[in-house]
Amino acid sequence: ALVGTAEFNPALSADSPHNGGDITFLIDSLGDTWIPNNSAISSFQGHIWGHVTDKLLYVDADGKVSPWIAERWEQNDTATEFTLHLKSGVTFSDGTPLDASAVVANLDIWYAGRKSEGINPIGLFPKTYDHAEAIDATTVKVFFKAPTLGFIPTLGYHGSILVSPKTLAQPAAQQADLSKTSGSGPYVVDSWKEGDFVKLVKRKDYNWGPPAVGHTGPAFLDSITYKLVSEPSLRVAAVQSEQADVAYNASPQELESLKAEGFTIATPRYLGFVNGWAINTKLAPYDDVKVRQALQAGINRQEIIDTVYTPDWKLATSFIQSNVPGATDQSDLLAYNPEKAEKLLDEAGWTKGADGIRTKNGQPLVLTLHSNPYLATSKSVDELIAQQLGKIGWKVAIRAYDVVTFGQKVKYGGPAVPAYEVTRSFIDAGTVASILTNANNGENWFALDESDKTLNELRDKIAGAGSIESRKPLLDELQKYILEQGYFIPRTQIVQRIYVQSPKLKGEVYNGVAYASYYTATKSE
Amino acid sequence: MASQDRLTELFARIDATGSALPQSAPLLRIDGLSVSYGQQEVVSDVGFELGRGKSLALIGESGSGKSTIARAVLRLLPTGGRATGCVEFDGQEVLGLSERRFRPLRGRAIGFVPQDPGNSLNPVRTIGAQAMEAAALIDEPNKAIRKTLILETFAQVGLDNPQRVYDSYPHQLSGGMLQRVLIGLAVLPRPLLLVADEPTSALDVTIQKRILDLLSKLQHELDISLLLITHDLAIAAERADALVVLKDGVVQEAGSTASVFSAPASAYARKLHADVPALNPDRYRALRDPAFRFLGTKADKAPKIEVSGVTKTFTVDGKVLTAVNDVSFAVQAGTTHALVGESGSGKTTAIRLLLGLEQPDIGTIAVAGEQLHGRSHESLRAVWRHLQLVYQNPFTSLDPTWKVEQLVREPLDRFKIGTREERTARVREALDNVGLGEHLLLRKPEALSGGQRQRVAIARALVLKPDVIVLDEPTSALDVSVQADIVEVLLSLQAKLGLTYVFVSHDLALVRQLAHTVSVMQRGRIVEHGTVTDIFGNPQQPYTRSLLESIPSGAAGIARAPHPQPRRIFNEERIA
Amino acid sequence: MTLASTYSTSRVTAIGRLTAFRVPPVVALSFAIVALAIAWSLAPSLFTSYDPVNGVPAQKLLGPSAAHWFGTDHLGRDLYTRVVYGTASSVASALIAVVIGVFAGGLIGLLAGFFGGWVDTLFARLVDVLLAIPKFLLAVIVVTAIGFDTTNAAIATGVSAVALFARVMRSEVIKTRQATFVESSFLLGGSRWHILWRHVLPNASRSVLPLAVLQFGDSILVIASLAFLGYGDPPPASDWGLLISIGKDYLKWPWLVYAPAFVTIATVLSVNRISRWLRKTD
Amino acid sequence: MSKAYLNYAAKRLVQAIVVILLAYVFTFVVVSILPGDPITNVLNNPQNGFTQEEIKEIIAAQGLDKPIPVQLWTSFSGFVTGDLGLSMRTNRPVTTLIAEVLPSTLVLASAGLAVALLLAAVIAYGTQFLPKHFGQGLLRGFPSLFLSVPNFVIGLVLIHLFGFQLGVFRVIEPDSFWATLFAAIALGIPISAQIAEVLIANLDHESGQEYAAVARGRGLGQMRLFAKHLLKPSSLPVITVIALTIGELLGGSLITETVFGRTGLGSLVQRSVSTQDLPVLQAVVSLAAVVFVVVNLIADLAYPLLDPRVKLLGTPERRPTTADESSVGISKAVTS
Ligand SMILES: Nc1ncnc2c1ncn2[C@@H]1O[C@H](COP(=O)(O)OP(=O)(O)OP(=O)(O)O)[C@@H](O)[C@H]1O
Ligand SMILES: Nc1ncnc2c1ncn2[C@@H]1O[C@H](COP(=O)(O)OP(=O)(O)OP(=O)(O)O)[C@@H](O)[C@H]1O
Ligand SMILES: [Mg+2]
Ligand SMILES: [Mg+2]
Repeated sequence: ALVGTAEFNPALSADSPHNGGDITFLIDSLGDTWIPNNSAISSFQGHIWGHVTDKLLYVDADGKVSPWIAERWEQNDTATEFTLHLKSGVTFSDGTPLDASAVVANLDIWYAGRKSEGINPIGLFPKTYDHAEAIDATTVKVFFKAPTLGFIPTLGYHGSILVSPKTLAQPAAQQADLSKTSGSGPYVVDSWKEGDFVKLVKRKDYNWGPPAVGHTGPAFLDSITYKLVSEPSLRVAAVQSEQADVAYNASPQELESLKAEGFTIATPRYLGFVNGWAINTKLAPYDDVKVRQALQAGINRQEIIDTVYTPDWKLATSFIQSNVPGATDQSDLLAYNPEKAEKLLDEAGWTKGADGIRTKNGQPLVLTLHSNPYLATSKSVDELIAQQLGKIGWKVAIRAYDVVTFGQKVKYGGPAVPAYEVTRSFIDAGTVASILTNANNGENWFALDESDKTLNELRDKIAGAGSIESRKPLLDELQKYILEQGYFIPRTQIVQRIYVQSPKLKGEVYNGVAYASYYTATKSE
Repeated sequence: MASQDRLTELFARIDATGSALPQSAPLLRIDGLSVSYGQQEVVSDVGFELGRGKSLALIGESGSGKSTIARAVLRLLPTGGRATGCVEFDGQEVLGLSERRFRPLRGRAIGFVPQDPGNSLNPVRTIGAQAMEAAALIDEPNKAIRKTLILETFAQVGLDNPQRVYDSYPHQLSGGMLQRVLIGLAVLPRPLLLVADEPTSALDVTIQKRILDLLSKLQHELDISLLLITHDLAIAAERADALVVLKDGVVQEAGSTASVFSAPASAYARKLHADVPALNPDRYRALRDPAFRFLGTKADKAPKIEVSGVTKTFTVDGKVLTAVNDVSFAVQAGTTHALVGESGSGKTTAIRLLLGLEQPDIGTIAVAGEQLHGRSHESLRAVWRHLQLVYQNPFTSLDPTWKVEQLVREPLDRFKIGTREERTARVREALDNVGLGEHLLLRKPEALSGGQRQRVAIARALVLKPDVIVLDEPTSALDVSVQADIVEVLLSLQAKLGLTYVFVSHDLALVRQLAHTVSVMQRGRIVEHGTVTDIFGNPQQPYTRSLLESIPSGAAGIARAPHPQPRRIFNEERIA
Repeated sequence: MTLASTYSTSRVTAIGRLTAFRVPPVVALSFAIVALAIAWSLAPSLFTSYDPVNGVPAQKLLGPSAAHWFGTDHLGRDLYTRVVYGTASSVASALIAVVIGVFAGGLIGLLAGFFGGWVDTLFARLVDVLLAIPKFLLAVIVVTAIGFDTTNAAIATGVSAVALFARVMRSEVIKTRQATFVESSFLLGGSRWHILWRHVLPNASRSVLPLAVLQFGDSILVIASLAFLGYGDPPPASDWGLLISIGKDYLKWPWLVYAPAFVTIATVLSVNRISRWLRKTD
Repeated sequence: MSKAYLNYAAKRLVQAIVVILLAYVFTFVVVSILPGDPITNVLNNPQNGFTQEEIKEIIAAQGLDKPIPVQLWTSFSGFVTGDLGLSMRTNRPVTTLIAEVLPSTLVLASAGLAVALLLAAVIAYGTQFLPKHFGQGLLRGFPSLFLSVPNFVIGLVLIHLFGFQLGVFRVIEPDSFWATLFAAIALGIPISAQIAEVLIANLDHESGQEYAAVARGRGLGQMRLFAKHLLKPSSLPVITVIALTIGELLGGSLITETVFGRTGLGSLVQRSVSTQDLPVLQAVVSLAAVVFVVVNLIADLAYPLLDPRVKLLGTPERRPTTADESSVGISKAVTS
């Protein structure tokens, strides 16, 4: 019966001019492993998972949560028990039904992984998870050891992809073979080669798209090929010469002229923190609030956008992206004011020497930056900021590490890391506060431990907030406080994903983590 | 004559007017030939004529431009070489011909026999394949017949097994065989002129004679004109009708062999004549003879060097090779003992044993009463202080990165002899002894001539004031004039300092000039030994006799001379 | 008879030496280019008035002109200035690589060749192992192991050249060791060490010199390649390889690639020419 | 000869095996100095939100906490029995990963070698026939020039020119014929320089040999002299040089594949290095060493059969040619 409905999908009817077509998406990496648990949150594989798998919930670009595989859900007052009601008739591409037991199997492996086999848990899945039960074929009940308000948004986060229980039962080496993985998404893997390409073809019987995107039947495009081209300029040039349809992560410098040539440029912002530094308050001189404030005022954010980026980038208005529900505008705290910065530094005892560099007790004023290896433009921004700070007597040293070394050497509050460059997404602003300190396995971004009373207080209040409305003013206060204290120094709102797209391709949708979905897209000849 | 017809035909093609020349005209006429490499003129205004069926020898020291002239005739000058003047072949100016028009002459009309047989055949192709190229110059379409012709020619030049030679690669044949092959290939197309550039200088004395005999024979049998290049006046006089003496690219003297050889007009030709050992066996008699008296004192005085029953074997590729076999000899202090023999007869091995550089399998060696065998390098240092060696090749025995002063001084420093000033003084003295001026002190070996280098090597051996100097063919890499200088230096030092020499050579004429006693070696054994007068005057062994017969004597030249020369004595000895 | 007579050869060699040392124009040009590169690395500020680090953001990505010979980069910095200031690091790192290769490789080769026996066998196998691993692969692995920066890339490049120098040195030493003058030095009372240091080393080194010069040019390329793959210094360093590597992201503004590439090529080519010339005159 | 040859062959074979095994151990030691590995990297990334306990547990499960010698032994015994283990980055068998990319690299490397040989032959043999001054000087300059241009610049220029400006090939289809050809050109150019240098030096050497003059004295023209006399002896040493450039081909593919976006061994190495995927690196390096050693073994064994001059000396590594020095690619030795 379900297959029957698929055939009568309006999108397939004769009046739709755009059905069919193949597109090529040029990407800079295809990530590492394809074990679903280990790769789901990779920013590259997310593109493929987004087409091959579905999620329980849908989170749109503005952070709004809506039904998908879960048609409805309920929670108890203490947010420790959740009931999910599933859409019926959904199947994985290997034929297994996507029912309650399949969801339980997924929840279990998200939480625990199979560590001895090298299948990791999903790190961001709530650690308070206790267990889940299949009440009937379409009802799942999930139990938590403690209140977990963030559970529902997490289900729409890119880590939480639903995979066939048969796939999950396979050993790691099998799961790592993408072609052996079955999801319930609108596309299935046709073929792939490690480090080269992944080709997806449309699943004709797909009929359970998220209502929020306005289409639920099979996808329009016949196939999507993700092709690895590691040079950004080559990706763009290939799209320009019509050898491909989408180039991912183009160099910002080229966007202006591409736009002029008629290409679609998408710079969706994900939900999360802006690009900026978490300051290590344990490390002199950044233990001095005046120095931190001077840093806050000494950066010309507009110039960053003008020089390194394009107007598609937005000025940071807080330390979280402005599209995150609950973000407030703190722009006046982030205004460029070199005079103020110099004054603050003078007050803090840092005096300008003959060479233009400020010193105190013979020590020069130095800021060591570790460029974020995940963000291609990071080095250029660092260089520009180095110029800006240089003018007010700050000496900036830039270190660039590869991903691995960065992971080894650069940590929040690390001994030689005064500023940790953040590029980080999240779905629910409520989780923010707890990351900042070290309570409850928090990450202790500013190395404050439990020393800042105000921050601790705000954190606890936000965690205990019963509703979104009561949480809002607390979040505003938190943003103001952190920026005033100079704990976090925003640089720009982050656009981690840049899409350059052929004008023939239309109708794609960007979700809350800025992934493009071509489920709804069409291509004209 | 078929070849003559072909040639005429050929020239008719080149130049319609050029063939009607009288037979009496010279085959090769060179006039005002100058050759330069880059800026440097190495042959200046050379001229001579070579008649049909005649032979002419170009002689001169190394670097005098002999090969350059030969190559100019063949138009095979290396890159950078440029010839001007006139080269007429069979009445036809050929220097100005285009390469395309000249090429047919090569091989067909002018054959070429190179100096070094080892390098003159392509190492990666069989002899046969290369012979076929020469055979292609004959107008013979049938390949089988061409091959038969090749094999016949190989037999004609004295190769025993022509088919085997035909199938061999060059490295599978000896130098003498290769030279025969090359001569065969050169005469195969029946050229009118054969240019032979020092065809025997890389060969052993005995083989040298055979090759020269072969060339003379072919020249007469096939009526070929021969342009022979050599630095050995005796050879030239023996084999050529006319001589051209060169120095620094300039003709010093030219004329019939008889006149040039017997009555050299130029100073240079006279010196050349005087420097050839074979022609002047008694040249150093005054310096050498006084030491003969030591030979008589055998009974009352132990010999300076005593080698007895020494045998040395090497194992090469699993085969045992006895390089020195039961060799014994003794040398009295103050005399010169010569070891002679063909290449590979074990001379070098014998003296390496004598120096302790190799250890004998059996036998004993004593120098000045001290045992040398069975000792380590370290313990031999003290012996070497009084026992020195001068190597055969002056180009490799001096460290090219050192200056002359350092080189000569090295042994003094190593043996820690004297103070700084004394060492400096001794270095000067040694250099002075060998006739090297102070202006050479700061030169490196590459800036010295071969003769100068060998003198440095001798000075270095002398500077320690050793009792015994062993000389391994110290002059074989040098030309006669330089050799004569060095020999004179050695003999006057012996007369002055009473040194004892062990002198290795394959040149019997040279040995005849300077040695007191001689051991003749063949295949590792000493076949005959005695005083120089005994050996040369009355050789007992056929081997010794064959060695002696190989010495070129300039006999032909003398035979053509109007008046016999007094220096024929040696020749008469040989005949006796 | 005058024993002191000098031969015509002395005249010949004198002329020979003159011609040998007359520098052909191409080589002279090469020397000039290398000299310029050295001058750039010693006193970059003499050759340009711009700041290599701080640019004028408003003047980004300008094409080559009289004011900016090589144009400007994405941050509005004068590219010529960046090239000039990047020379020191490019040249110094290539030097480091050569020094490591020559010294480590030379020592291994010297000992292996001179002592022979088990020392030789041991070193020979080590060198074989190093040779068996593709040079560039080895450099990539070594630079990863010791961390990404230009100095480390230079060290890695040096390490990957060790085998080559060891091998050349060894064969030269063996050749020299068999030379007559070495044995002759024994007879003249020289000890093993004396011979090793005073005879074998200087002679064997003669052919290592042109090779070292050649390796210098090669090292510039290898280090640039490593920088190209992202194993070089962080910004604002402006090593030539880094500049090309950055430039490749801006293919629309091709001078960002071609200008530093041209400087690199010109320098390496000059160095190769000089090496070739050294080999000839040796 | 035959017995000596077998002796020599046996010695070379044993030596080759020893070198391969040593190369494996050597790489393991170097690679285990590398900081971190893909697993710890993922775990350490704060964004992934793992707790210390979880991290420890996972690492122990992978055996990464064992001492290096133990790990070496495990991996070495695997290597000897042909089991290369699992890639830590992709969790897939290393053999599968290599098998996937090997064909592409083999195609590129052989095409690169073919281009190199062709170019080298044209340049080197061209010097024999062009007029002395102008043409020859130009041709003789090529190898130096080729050796001075960074491989990746050649690649960038080719892509820019032929991929985009002229549209000869599609950049996103790097395995197509034309794209492969241009990649092979980028890879082959520096290698052609090395081979051409050796060829030119050999040709100069051989044509300066007495036998060449003698053959000319026999009336041979330039063409015949070249074809019959110079070609073979000057080309034979190239066998040794080609064998030595195998390493360069593999090393060069690292850059060429990156520039042209090909998926092959080189790009596999790139990805594995950047995540420090030890088993894959280990396997690729060992594979490269095996290929290098085997190819050189074949060259060494074939050489004496092809060149009649060669006498087998006691020490097997003394090659008849100047292989020692030419491994730089520069024919230094060949000229000496
Ligand atoms: N290719 C060359 N380029 C430059 N100079 C050369 C060349 N060949 C020979 N010469 C020089 O030309 C001069 C004459 O050389 P040539 O070979 O003709 O002498 P030769 O009399 O044959 O000497 P030898 O007896 O040593 O063979 C020498 O000074 C030599 O150095
Ligand atoms: N180190 C060695 N190993 C093996 N064989 C050797 C060695 N030294 C000499 N021979 C062999 O011993 C024999 C005698 O050689 P030796 O050098 O003593 O002859 P020679 O009379 O000095 O010859 P020449 O006149 O050519 O110098 C030769 O057959 C030679 O090949
Ligand atoms: Mg000559
Ligand atoms: Mg000898």
